[in-house]
Amino acid sequence: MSVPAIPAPRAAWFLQVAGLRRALGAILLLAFSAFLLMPLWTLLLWAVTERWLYPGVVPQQFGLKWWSWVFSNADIGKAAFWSLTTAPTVTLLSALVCLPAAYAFARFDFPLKRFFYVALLASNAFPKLGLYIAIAAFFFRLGLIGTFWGVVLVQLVNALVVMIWIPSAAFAAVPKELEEAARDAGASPLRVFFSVTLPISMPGIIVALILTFLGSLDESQATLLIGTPQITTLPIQMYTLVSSYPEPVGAVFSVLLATPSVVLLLLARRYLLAGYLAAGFKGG
Amino acid sequence: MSDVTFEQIEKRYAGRAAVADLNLRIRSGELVCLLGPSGCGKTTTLRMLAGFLTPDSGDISIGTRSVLNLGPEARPTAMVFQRYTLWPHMNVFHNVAFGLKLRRLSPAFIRQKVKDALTLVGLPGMEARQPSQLSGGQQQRVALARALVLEPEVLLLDEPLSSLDAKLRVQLRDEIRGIVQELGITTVFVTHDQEEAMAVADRIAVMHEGVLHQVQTPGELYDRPATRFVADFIGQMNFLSVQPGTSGTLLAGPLAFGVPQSAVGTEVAVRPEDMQFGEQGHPAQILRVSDLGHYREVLFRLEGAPDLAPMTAFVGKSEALETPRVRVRRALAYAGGVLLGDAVPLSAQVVGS
Amino acid sequence: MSDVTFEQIEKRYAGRAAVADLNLRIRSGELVCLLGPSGCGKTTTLRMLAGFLTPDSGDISIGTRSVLNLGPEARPTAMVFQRYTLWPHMNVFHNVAFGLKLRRLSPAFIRQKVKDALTLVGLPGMEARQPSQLSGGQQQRVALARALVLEPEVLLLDEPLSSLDAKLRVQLRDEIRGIVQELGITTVFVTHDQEEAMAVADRIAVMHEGVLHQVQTPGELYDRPATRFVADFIGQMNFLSVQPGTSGTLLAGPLAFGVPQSAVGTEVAVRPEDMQFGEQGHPAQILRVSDLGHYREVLFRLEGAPDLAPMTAFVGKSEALETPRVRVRRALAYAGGVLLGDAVPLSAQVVGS
Amino acid sequence: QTNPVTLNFYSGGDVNVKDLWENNLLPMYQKTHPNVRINLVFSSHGDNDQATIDRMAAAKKAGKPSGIDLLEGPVDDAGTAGLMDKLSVQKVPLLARVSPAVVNRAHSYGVPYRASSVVLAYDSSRVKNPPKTVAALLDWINKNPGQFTYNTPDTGGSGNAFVTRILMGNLTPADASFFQTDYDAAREKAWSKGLSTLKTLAPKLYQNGQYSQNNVGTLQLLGKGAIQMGPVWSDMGLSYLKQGLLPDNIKLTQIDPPLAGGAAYLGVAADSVNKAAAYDFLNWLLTPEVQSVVVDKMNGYPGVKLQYMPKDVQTRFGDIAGDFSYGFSSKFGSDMNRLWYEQVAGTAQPQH
Amino acid sequence: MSRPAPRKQTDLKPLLGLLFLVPPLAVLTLLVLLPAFDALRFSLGWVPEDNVSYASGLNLIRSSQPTLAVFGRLFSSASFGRDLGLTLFVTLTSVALLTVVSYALAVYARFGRGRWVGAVRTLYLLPMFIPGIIAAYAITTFYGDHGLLQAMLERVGVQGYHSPIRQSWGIVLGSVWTGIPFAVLMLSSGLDGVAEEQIEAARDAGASFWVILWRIVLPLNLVPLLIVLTFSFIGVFGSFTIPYLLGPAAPNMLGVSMQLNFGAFRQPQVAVAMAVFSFLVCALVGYLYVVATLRQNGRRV
Ligand SMILES: Nc1ncnc2c1ncn2[C@@H]1O[C@H](COP(=O)(O)OP(=O)(O)OP(=O)(O)O)[C@@H](O)[C@H]1O
Ligand SMILES: Nc1ncnc2c1ncn2[C@@H]1O[C@H](COP(=O)(O)OP(=O)(O)OP(=O)(O)O)[C@@H](O)[C@H]1O
Ligand SMILES: [Mg+2]
Ligand SMILES: [Mg+2]
Repeated sequence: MSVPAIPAPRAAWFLQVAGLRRALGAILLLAFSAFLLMPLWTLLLWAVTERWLYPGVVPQQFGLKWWSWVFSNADIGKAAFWSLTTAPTVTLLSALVCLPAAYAFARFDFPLKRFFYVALLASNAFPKLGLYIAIAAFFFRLGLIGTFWGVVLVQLVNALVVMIWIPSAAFAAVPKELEEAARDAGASPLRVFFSVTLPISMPGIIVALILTFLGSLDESQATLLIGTPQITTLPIQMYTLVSSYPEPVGAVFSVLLATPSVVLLLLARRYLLAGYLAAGFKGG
Repeated sequence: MSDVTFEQIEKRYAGRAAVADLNLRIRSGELVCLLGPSGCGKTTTLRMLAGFLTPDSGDISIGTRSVLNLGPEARPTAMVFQRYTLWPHMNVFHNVAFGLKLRRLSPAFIRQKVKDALTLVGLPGMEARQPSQLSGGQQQRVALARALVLEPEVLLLDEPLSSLDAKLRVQLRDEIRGIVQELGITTVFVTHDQEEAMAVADRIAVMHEGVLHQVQTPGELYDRPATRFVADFIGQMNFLSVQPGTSGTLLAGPLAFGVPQSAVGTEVAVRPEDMQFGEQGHPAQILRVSDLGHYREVLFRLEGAPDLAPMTAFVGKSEALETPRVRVRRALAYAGGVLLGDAVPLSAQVVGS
Repeated sequence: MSDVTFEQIEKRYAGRAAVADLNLRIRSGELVCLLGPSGCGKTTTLRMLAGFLTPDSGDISIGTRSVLNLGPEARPTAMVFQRYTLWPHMNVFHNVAFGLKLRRLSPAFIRQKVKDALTLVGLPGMEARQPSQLSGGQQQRVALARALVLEPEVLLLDEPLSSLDAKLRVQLRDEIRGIVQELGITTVFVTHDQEEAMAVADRIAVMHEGVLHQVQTPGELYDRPATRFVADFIGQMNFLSVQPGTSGTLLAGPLAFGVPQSAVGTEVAVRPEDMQFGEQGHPAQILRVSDLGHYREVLFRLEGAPDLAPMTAFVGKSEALETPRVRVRRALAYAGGVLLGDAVPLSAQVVGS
Repeated sequence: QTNPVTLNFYSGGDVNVKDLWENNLLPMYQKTHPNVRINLVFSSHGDNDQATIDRMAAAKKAGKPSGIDLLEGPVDDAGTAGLMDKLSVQKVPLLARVSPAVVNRAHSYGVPYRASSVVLAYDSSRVKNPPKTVAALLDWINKNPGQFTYNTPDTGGSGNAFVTRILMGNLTPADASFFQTDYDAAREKAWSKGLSTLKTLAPKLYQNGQYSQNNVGTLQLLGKGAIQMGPVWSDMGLSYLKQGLLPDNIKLTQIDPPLAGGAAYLGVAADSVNKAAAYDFLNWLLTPEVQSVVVDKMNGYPGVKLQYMPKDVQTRFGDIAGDFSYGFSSKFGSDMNRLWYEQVAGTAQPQH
Repeated sequence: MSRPAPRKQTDLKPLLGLLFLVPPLAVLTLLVLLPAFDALRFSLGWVPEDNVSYASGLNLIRSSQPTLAVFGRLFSSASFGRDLGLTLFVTLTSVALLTVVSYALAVYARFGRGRWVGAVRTLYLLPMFIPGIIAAYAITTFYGDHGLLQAMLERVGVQGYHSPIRQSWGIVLGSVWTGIPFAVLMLSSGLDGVAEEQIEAARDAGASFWVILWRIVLPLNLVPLLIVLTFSFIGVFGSFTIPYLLGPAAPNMLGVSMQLNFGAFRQPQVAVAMAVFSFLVCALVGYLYVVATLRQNGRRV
């Protein structure tokens, strides 16, 4: 038996090729970076602009006039207050509600487990507006419209999937041996959970907390229906500003609103990259 | 005092027995190895003793009392695992001190105990290290310290060395044996490595498919394996399929053996070192010689016996192989998988004619 | 024809040399094992030969031409890996046929070639199986078939057996050796298991921390390790720290050795089987005897030599240990980590007085 | 003085309305009426108007107080639902200074404390003779393709007024008043001509048919010079000019018949327990000093007739304040939005 | 000798598991199931009189038996057809583009070498941390009419830029921009599971980059890909902020159209019927995901 031993050296594996391909890669990379970054760059420019008329590639006149304008005119304080109270509350409450269930999904066998797991997905597929309208009527009867807890509760809906799936995968990834070693050393099951399971699965839980927090910070549709006018959060304020004032105001506000998030990004980067997100979604 | 007794223990998974009718008594202070191929039920047995699994039937006792109704935290056992041995979010000190702290001992006492335990396993002063800063062998030592610091009556080790390098494995197994003997702790050591088992165990319990085949000292286990499985699993073994000869003898080609009784399907088993090359015996054809260091492994065929599979012999480095003639020094006979008794090598001429 | 030559190969990671100044010539059709502890640079060497890594300096050639400028797909090499050997989404046939299909051969021809290759590795008719339906050993066989079907000039095996059970490992290594010898393929086999290396290799290349220490046949490697590292790594070895005696002799307690020359820090190395128990020699105190099957491992001290660490001897099962007196049969001397030469055991009385 | 009272005041609108209350009117009122505290609950763009009415309705049904005393917004709708107090000159004396037509439009459920209308803003450097009639406007748009647009009628009154004006162009005066106050879906057939006018207009608009997204959107396009003409709220246009957000060459003008405008009404909830204080507050709003502030800060029209305002105010509004017409009733308005989306914007547009 | 009977361990775990599930199930029931059921009933002609937002709608269809009249009206309306068309167009293009771009990025982040890889790995996370409204606003200022991009193009002499903003492609642009982090994270972690050995074995056999991508990497990474496809589909299909701020005045995506019908048109029944319809479409796609994970779990055993 003899093969015409033709090695098939056509193209080589990734980037290990001629400069041409490398250049192509660099161009694609640049294009992608521009696609992502240029809008944000434009926004930053607008935020420090006093006058920018059309054909200019840079503003004709820089200035921070709009910053003081925004601080003195817009209701930032109130909106920031509500955002920074609702978002952490939603995050913590959803953790309280969901983490035990996440643990149950990871460690226990019980009837209809899979069904419940998938039911959570289904909850995500119903268009939110449809739910909010119905929820609004329901909250109305309970006197929750325009209240802090009304807003918190309605935002809880969005947290369910993330807060159960991702921590559940994180719990499941804790080796049983580590828990057993603690039992062996004399710890009660509850003690084992708090001393061993929880700390080890913390990175995954942090990812879930961050996503929930960001989701809540970004939420506007539900808050608009349930919360306003008493509870206006930052995104709602943003809608107002964008639709009522010239560009720089929206830009200034955007920068204000995005800064904490981006700081969060830099802090949480390594957890996000560690694959907990995907583990959660694949766990089904 | 800390004897461990398994009585008619049975554990089934989805109808299949992972451990079936296990009766085993481990004496106080003894080191017993559970040995067997993957999936034979070693871990299951160990975990039932530790309290992580509940047997379907039977009883387990430590000392004189049954421990079946106790949770793992209440049993006087401590376990060292194969993988994931340390808690990655605690440093060495906190790993070792964890169980002590649960017992609300004074901090000074805990510090002293941890220090002693780390010294015992050869890691003095490593308290502040994170598990990730330790090598695999050091991690297993800390895990050992963590188990020992609670002064358990019974120490359980589930393949504690299998993720380590060969050299390190040898070193650590000797250390473990030393420590355990010094402290006089009853120890159950699970392994699938027979060399490891032979090196550390007072007695070895060989399991196969959930069934305990034999419990013996390493030497006796090697010399008189009670079942064909044990004979095959422990060390190397040549199995010769034999034909009944005249007057109660068995014939394997030119070789003849005398057995007390015989049955259909009887086999004769010969250890490679019992195949003796020399001036006398049957001419052999040497197929391959591997130099394994302090001895050589010789693959050979007996001349005039085309039906016999090639056999293995261990030959010292000084012995000559120029005149390849083979004599069997010692053999055993198995029937139905069970030891029948010695198969006495007979001079072929005597019988064959 | 398919000689493999490494010339002054060097590969650095973050400034640290993973492989340093490697010169190695593998003859056509030869099976060479790369042996060494974890992290010594075995895989790095192999991957440079396969083309997955580019050396920082030096040259690699197969036959007469340098392959440095060729990608892995253009080199006449084929590799079998330790883990993840098969593509899980393809059945056995498609795994083996993958490389052939890339060469646009006729389907009938491919079918035939795959069939032949599977027969060669002892898995005829397994084409339709999924990898998940195969045992670990079968998977490695398929991986071998996948490598062989492309008729490489050089076969590269990176710890192909280390994830398998002990028994299976022995069986498969013998098969691999057989197949490779039959096909006459130049083979580089990476392992950290010295027994495995000794059993399969024509020659063994021992590496340590990126440096090639010795390339030799298994027997010679065991008998005359060129460096202290090799002596320690291959088999077991007793190192005796010695004092210079009169007239060029070296003294280790009651033992005396004659050496050609000596230097500060010279050590004498004795294999355990060269420690002979018998009627003659120095009285010894036996610390522990482990029955390891076809031989026993004896840990002992020489009497009247408190400075000498305990030593190990291998003793046959038939030899008696009642009168524990020890004689050294053969020894080597090392200085500065390198072999000085034979250390001839002298009668202590002759020298000591 | 009597016991201190708190008036819960629910309001909504653009941010300039909010500024007016928070920075000007309320502090001013508080200075002279220390015993009355006004608690302003503001929702931008009136997004919550419906929710507020729902809330009052539910409270009424449950027999509990809604906690709302004053409402600025759809007092008419709320009044029809029996949720508002009907006002009169007896309760609020200065109501006498307001044009009766304006009061009647809200069926006397609110005080029109300010008003504004939609006007046409244009770039005077490029448009020398701005159109004076609807027909002239349509003609101008067709002759200057891409230079005009209006915002979608649901996102702001200025676009809404333009659409309303075109639809109204084909109604009899009797019809027009019916459409302003009542509802009968069957009569919407009368709109079809207007809708088709708007539809044929679409390709001549900015970017071959792009609508701006709210009142400010049109102003921004004007400011950038992207269009030359568009409907804007008079008050917003004036304040943009004042702040320099629009170049000076942008001028405002009104056409004939005028684009819709309207007054902002403020009424008293039927179940309010502080009606006396509420009436007093409404009356205060109609005093000339307050009305001057409204005119000044909002660039809005006064709620009271111009004749009751100072002379300078009268001259300032000379050009555009002549008149404004009224939009459709809220139900007709909803249907107008829908039909506009279905028949005007929703139709196939040239895509690039 | 009497042996103590082994403790009959009534295993508490199933019970405990169900107990732990109660809080999220309660939330699910109160805030999803009941409202959804309410909405469904309303769309079938049952008008709850105590729900003012429902009962005050115009042109309500009231019926004592369930009726599909609302859906009939919905499906026969011309604007719904256009809206649905746009929604499908935007969703399918966005998902396709998103997948291609994300796959390229994930492959680069996994197999690329050099100092840019780290930068890219942070970069693609960025949109996750930018609230949707701001993203839409930023995209408008750059890509919009007379925005920075147009100015830059004109500077280098390129005329005739037509902004995608306020066109259907604007929604696609925004959806891709905001969808990238999730998609790349998901695909990346799938690619991380592809062992180096499996790729090297293929290179060794002579496979080129594209062959490896198509025959090895893609099939090994199928489940994450399906997850990205389904979740992106559901996300874009029901989105509101992006199409509202970046899309054309009409037609609208269903999410926006729902809002319009509920608010500006006072047609709550139509809005709710749209919601039910969207749910059915998304549930169908979600079913794919469930099947995919089931299959994967099947293979894992
Ligand atoms: N949780 C479980 N569910 C079902 N079967 C199980 C479970 N745990 C173990 N088994 C089965 O029980 C048998 C014994 O398993 P056990 O883990 O005790 O083997 P082992 O001897 O420790 O093997 P290894 O050397 O591989 O660790 C095996 O056949 C295994 O498949
Ligand atoms: N990609 C890499 N980056 C940095 N260092 C590396 C890399 N790959 C290998 N090394 C280092 O190079 C040295 C040699 O590694 P190599 O993988 O060749 O060892 P090995 O002999 O195959 O070990 P093992 O038996 O554990 O497989 C090690 O110290 C290793 O840490
Ligand atoms: Mg096990
Ligand atoms: Mg390696």
